[in-house]
Amino acid sequence: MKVQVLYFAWLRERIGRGREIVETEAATVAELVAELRAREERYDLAFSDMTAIRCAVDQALAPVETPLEGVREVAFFPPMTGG
Amino acid sequence: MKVQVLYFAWLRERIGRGREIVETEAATVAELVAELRAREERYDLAFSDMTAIRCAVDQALAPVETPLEGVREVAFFPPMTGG
Amino acid sequence: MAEPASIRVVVTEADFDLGAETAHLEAGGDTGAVVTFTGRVRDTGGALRRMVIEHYPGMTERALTEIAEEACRRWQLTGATIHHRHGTLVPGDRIMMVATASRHREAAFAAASFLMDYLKSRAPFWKKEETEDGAEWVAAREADEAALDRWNA
Amino acid sequence: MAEPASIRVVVTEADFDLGAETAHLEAGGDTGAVVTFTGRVRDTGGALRRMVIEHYPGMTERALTEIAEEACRRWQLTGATIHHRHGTLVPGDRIMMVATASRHREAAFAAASFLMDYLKSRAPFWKKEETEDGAEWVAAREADEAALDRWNA
Repeated sequence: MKVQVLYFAWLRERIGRGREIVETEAATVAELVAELRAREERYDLAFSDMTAIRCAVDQALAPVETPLEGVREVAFFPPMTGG
Repeated sequence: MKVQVLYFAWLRERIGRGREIVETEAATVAELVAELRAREERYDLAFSDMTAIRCAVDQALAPVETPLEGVREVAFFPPMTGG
Repeated sequence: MAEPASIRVVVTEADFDLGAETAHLEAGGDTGAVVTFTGRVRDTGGALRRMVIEHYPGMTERALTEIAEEACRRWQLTGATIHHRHGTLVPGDRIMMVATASRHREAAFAAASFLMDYLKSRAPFWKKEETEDGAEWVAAREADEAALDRWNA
Repeated sequence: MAEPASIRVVVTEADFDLGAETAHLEAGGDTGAVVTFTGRVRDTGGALRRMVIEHYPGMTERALTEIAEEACRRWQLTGATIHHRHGTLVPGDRIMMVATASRHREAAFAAASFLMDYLKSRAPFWKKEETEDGAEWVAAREADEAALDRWNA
């Protein structure tokens, strides 16, 4: 399946792009992260400390255990600093 | 001694004036209240429930036990309702 | 050392401009957070015709200044403003405002809440409400007096 | 029954007018209290050149609306407004505001504080600070995450 993947803040800078379409068979967000890390070193480095990364599934905060079935958009970013 | 006495809100309305100069030998605010109450019925009625009345001595909230010596201004009023 | 907080107290019949008051408070370079409170005459089911606010000239300004100074002692504020109207108001009119400025939001929120609690029970203002049935002095809420306790725990 | 609270969420590069936003919230007849919070870029000793705010279009509006709706469920509000800027700002610029309206001050204060706490840690904004020494993403404060606990006691 095809999933739109978005990166924000320093994660976007380290990976070098803000969004991409990923073709994946991952069952969960965590498996998607593992696939991305296996792909290229910049992904591996960007995702090396998952405690510093938050995740949104279809624009709502979600844990990495979230199933990918039927999901259109997954986003990764550091803890938020608005306000 | 002469003390300026002020009344506010319903206390002012019941007494029928907002301020007056009072010639008194009262030692405390409480004694001043007793003198006023003895003077006329409208004062007696206005001061009949002292739990509903607050007092300021020289423009600062003060208990009725406060001595009058050297005081220029005493004010009586109901609990405040600003804001 | 931080600059002393700028305190501004206004007691007047005139309305105020919340945006301008806030911009004034923001002017300090170290201000990251401004909290404001605005009180307004509610249109209680259309029954209220007007509200008359009486105050104690002289003591009012003194009491408000002391309350603002106390807030500046308790929190690291860059500024505090209190503007309270008196005279005759109608439903929809603004009654008063407080504004507090600080580096961070916690101090600004706490100080604004503190100013309101103290102002409600310690500043010499009295409200009288006029309806078609007559006029009545607003009674003090017990909750307002009780609200002071949390600042003296 | 009370009318439903009016919720207004704006995410834009443009500045806002605090006075106008507050006047808008005050328009309801049953509003007696309006609390606002304004956040501003601090001029940290002159070192900061600019601040760039990134956000997640789509999710941002959704997250802010949900936070405002949750506040309206927890307190009897007549209205809630959140305005957050993104893009490039300089010291002294306003970053964002929240405003809450209610009959009484307690609900307005609590709801505004709640909106800020949730917005800080749950709305997808990221700040980057640029000084002459380079650019750095602002780290989340542990205190901001901890601040959420008091709303879930």
